[in-house]
Amino acid sequence: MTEMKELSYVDAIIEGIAEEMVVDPKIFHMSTEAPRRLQEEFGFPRVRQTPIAESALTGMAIGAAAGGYRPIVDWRLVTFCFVAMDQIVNQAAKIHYMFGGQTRFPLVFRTTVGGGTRRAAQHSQSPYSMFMQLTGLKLVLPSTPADAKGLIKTAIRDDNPVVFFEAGRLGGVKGPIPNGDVSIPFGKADVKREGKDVTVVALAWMVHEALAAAEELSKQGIEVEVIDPRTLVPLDIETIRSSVFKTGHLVIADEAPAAASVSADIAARIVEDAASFEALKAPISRVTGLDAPIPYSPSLEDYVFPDRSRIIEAIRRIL
Amino acid sequence: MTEMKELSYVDAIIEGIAEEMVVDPKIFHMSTEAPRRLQEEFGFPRVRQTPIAESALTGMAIGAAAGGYRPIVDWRLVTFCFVAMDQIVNQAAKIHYMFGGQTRFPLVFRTTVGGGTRRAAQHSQSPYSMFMQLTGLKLVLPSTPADAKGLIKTAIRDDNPVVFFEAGRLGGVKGPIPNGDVSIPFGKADVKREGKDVTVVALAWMVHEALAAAEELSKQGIEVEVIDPRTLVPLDIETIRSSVFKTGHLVIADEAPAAASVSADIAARIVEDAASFEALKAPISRVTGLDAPIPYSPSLEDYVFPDRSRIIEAIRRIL
Amino acid sequence: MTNLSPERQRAMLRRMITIRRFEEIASEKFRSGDIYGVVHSYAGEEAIAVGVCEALRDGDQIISTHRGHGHCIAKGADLNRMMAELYGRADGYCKGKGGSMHIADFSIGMLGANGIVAGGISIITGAGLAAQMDGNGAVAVGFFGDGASNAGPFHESINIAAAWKLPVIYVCENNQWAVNVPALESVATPNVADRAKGYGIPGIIVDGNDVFAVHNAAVDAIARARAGQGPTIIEAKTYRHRRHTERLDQPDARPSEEVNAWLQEDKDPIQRMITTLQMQEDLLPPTVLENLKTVVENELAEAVSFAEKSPFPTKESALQDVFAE
Amino acid sequence: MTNLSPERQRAMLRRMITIRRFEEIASEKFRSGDIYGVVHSYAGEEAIAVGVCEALRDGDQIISTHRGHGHCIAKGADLNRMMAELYGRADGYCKGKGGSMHIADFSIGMLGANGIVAGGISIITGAGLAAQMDGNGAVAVGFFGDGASNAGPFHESINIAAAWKLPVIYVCENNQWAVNVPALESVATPNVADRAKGYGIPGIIVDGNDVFAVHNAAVDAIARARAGQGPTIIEAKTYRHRRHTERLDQPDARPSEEVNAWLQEDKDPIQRMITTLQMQEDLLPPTVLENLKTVVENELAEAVSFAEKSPFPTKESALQDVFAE
Ligand SMILES: Cc1ncc(C[n+]2csc(CCOP(=O)(O)OP(=O)(O)O)c2C)c(N)n1
Ligand SMILES: Cc1ncc(C[n+]2csc(CCOP(=O)(O)OP(=O)(O)O)c2C)c(N)n1
Ligand SMILES: [Mg+2]
Ligand SMILES: [Mg+2]
Repeated sequence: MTEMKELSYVDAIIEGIAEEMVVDPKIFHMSTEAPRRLQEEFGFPRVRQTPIAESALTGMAIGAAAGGYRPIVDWRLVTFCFVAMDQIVNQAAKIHYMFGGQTRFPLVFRTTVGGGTRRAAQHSQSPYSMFMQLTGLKLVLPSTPADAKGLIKTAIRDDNPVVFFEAGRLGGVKGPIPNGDVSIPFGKADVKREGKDVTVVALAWMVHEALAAAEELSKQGIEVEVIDPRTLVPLDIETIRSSVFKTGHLVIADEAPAAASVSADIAARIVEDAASFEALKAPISRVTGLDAPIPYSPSLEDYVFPDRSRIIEAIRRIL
Repeated sequence: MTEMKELSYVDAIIEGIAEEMVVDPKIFHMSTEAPRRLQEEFGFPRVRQTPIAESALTGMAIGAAAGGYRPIVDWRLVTFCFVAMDQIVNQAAKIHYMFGGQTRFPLVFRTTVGGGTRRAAQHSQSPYSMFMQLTGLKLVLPSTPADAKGLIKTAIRDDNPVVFFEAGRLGGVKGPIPNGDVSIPFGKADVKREGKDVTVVALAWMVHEALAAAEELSKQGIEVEVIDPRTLVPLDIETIRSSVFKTGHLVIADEAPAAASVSADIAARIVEDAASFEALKAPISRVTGLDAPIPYSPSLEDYVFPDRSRIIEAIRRIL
Repeated sequence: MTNLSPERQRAMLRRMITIRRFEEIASEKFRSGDIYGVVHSYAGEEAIAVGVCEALRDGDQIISTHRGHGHCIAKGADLNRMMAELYGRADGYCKGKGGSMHIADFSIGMLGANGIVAGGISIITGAGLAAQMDGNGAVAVGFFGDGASNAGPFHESINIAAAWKLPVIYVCENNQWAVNVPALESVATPNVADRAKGYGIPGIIVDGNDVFAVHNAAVDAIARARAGQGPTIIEAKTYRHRRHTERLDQPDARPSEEVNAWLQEDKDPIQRMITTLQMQEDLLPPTVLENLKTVVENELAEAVSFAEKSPFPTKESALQDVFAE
Repeated sequence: MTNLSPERQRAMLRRMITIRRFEEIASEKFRSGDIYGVVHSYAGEEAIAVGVCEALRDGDQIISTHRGHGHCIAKGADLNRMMAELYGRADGYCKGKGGSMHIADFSIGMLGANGIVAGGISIITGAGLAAQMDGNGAVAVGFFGDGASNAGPFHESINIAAAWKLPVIYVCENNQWAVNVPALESVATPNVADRAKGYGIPGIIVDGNDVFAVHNAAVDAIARARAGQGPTIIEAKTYRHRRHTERLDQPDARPSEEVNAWLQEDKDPIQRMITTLQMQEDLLPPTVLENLKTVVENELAEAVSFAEKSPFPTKESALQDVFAE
């Protein structure tokens, strides 16, 4: 067994990018603020600081991809990508299909999601579910440094537009990074903890809250299985379904609001399938952000976002 | 009983707007192409043709609303609103909340959704589900001329930003319009047909497909209840739930893709509630657009969109 | 006015006639129900696409708008596959998935039509960035309308191109209307080219119905771009011969005297080119012109027949090409 | 340089000092953990907000950016409610929902700070449209940074304002950096005001650290707007005294010599104003200045104490104000 090093979530992503950039000279990185390590290691023109024009950057990435490059655009906070939404919805997501698959658009859009930073409504969003409606984008949402590094490498190597959502709250969280080429395939959920009593599907920061809840409940004899889908498109519903066959109980934990969300989607897919519908012994329960924009004040923000205690409540409610 | 007149879906909306504009001089209408009737009846400056700058128009509506006006902006096809997405997501949806409810922003954004017009991927979208993630917007999606007229009046009178989705395929479809002030409250689903065997929740154009399916199945002794939510925010889940108590079977029909959609949301809300979960005698079934951008060729487009026959199949599958 | 060889001049004329006739056939087939959805005719604006594209070389790239047929043809796209795409057939450029608003041929550097006004401007700017990074002197040309010049992406893209000295030529086809809104009501200045001042780059106004004027302006701008001196805005003043789209139920707000004036021979870009060529001895004898028209007619007849014979795509193919494998 | 009365000059100075001290306290309270999230300091740019707002009258409106405290104070916002908002308390302007990036006071025509670069430009343009429709001569002022001038909404809004002759003044606070990107690398021309040429409107460059220069430019632009002659871009050259935000973990790429030069008395807008006033006999005797500083100090101490005493909002209030009833 080789020794594993530790990296923070953000550093793991940057390391993944750096490794790929060394191998493939066609990769370049653009954003309104350049990551320091990449800037030092690769410099201009492969690492570019740009005007504040996310729409243009997004479109430029598409044009450069058509020309044989593999651009990475960091939108920074996800809230800034909405100025680029037309390029995302109408160009990036559809361009391969619309033109009959003529050419490839290997693109990675990086962006930070999530709240907990007291930065109020605009700067605390988790709108990945919105992107799921846009057939044509692959969507990644890792919860650990190792997953983040493995998935960014896969994202860069993928020949399609990939939106790589990074959980802001996890940026500084450290974890072990396996050695070697650690790329992780898309569409494979990870069972972060095995359990037989209830399945908790959790995303990003909520994976850690779910694990904490599982730890707590384990003391009381309840064994929680925690599943992290890791990619929302493709979504590994089979792993979730298998778990539901075993536990008969499903909780879905996501800090985004409930309406028309990935949590709704997972619930729907479980109850659309005759076998997993039959396997359910109790209602499905969702633990999500409450129905409000994210407020600034700590007393408010902490109330709006779900956490381990709400996961525990939800589990208790359905067991 | 007074005699009812007939109007097309689009004309009903315009009539609703015109009636409100007569009453309230603060209402004005902006779009890159002005509706002819409004232009003739009210003219400049209350009906404005604008440069192609949907982002600016959307923001300008917010600023004018803060100044006591009640702007209506017609984005035209929903695909054009993505260039304005920042103003929708980060400004319109959050501005009342973010500033602690200091002032009101009575705004209506009109926009046309749906396919079936052979205009390919960009011009055939139904992304209302994406807007459901944006707490702070009311969302309307009528299926008949009478509902359209009644709901546009309510939208204009509402003191919040409302996105009024108009089903492109229904634009020319005629229907009776009640006399008098026909405003219809938000958050009240309409049971378009009563039935005892299966509940079909259908949206916009799919309401008519569902009614056709119900007609067909009725001949075979299957009585379908067709429910049209009419507004997605607020969503009248109670009416749907009551119907499920009665029928024990739920089909949701929407031409938008299934992932993270309103159809998923309705399914999730039904199975989250213990009573409606218990009432379900079979898996929920969703009848949605297939997982592809919308293609141009009739042979392809007709395959991607659901229709009455797929609704019938879905009902048969779960009965 | 031009120092192009007679052959090239005739080739340009032929392409312009091809575009015009292609559009006439597309209109006809739209009305007959063989072409679906929406068709935006480029008739009247042929000199721009042809004048610009004649100045390009292999490896250069262009991007188009909703009014895209002319740009495709000028860049050398295959008429059969274009027509088959309009017919929604399996042998079309996009296998029937795109239709009129989404034809592209990446193999010849035509990065696509676009249903979103100003949607292509940043994409072609990215193609220019790629060209700059490749360092092989290739350029990128973005076509767009007067209406598009009021949209945010125009500004963001041209500002970056100017700041980064990207080899991009922004060609505004100012046909003076955006659907039913006159450019003079929408563009704050009389000319879209005036915008160039705000970016410190050249803004050139040309008679967009004079193919040689367009070509000359393009040659200069392209030379500048290839030399690393950055972008240029070329504004070509023109007019569309037809209503905004071929849909007859959409009103056309343009005054009929204005429309009629632009339909006259002295304004029509093709007639003007023919007159110019005919003024030069032996450049375009009547038989040559007739012959050229016949060749075009045959090619287009062949394209229609190709399209008609091509099968509709299988319905299952709707689920293919969502992702590249 | 100015014909403002001594009282008004002193009032302007007082507001500038209030802004500076407010920002110093905000920085301190951010570091002590009483203020959360993010704080963007306006220190060094006070002359712009104060110079412009002094030229406004009741009923005029302004909109701000992420760097919004100075605009609030200059427009006359209540310091207690501002500080309470930064403290996340129930008596804050936004009941604790907004924080530093989202303070507004609609009752005084301050339409809000904004976390999105260029996010407010179209909103203030709409306020200008409302003013034009009201026909009462009111104007609207949009503040934004050099960085924001590269974003699409800048272009769309100013183009419409120019085409429609809206009474809007676009004030670019060019502090020469957007986070760590120098304006000279991002803006294609040396001056943001050069952009005005592309819209056929005046583009005025002023020394943004000279409050009277700013005020004079504002007076002219506002008069033009009130007279129905349309918008103006005013570019005020300035510099921020502090890093982009008060977060210390974010690097500051600005050369320290450059920063230091701008911190000197001869560059500092407040020192410069004091010097100017002191050069005029009896306008600012030392005791008056001291007194003025004491008043400001007391007001701000009161604001801090108001904020400290205000309760945190009840958690349930998080679900209020989502919709207006
Ligand atoms: C963002 C966006 N808004 C609106 C439309 C609808 N639309 C299609 S073409 C057009 C007019 C475009 O005018 P212009 O750019 O001058 O091009 P032209 O049609 O004159 O060639 C409009 C408004 C669109 N396609 N995209
Ligand atoms: C659309 C968008 N992109 C990126 C950001 C992140 N951001 C916040 S402030 C800022 C720099 C703004 O520069 P400038 O407009 O010059 O204002 P300054 O901070 O210098 O006052 C950036 C990039 C944002 N808030 N919004
Ligand atoms: Mg035009
Ligand atoms: Mg700046």
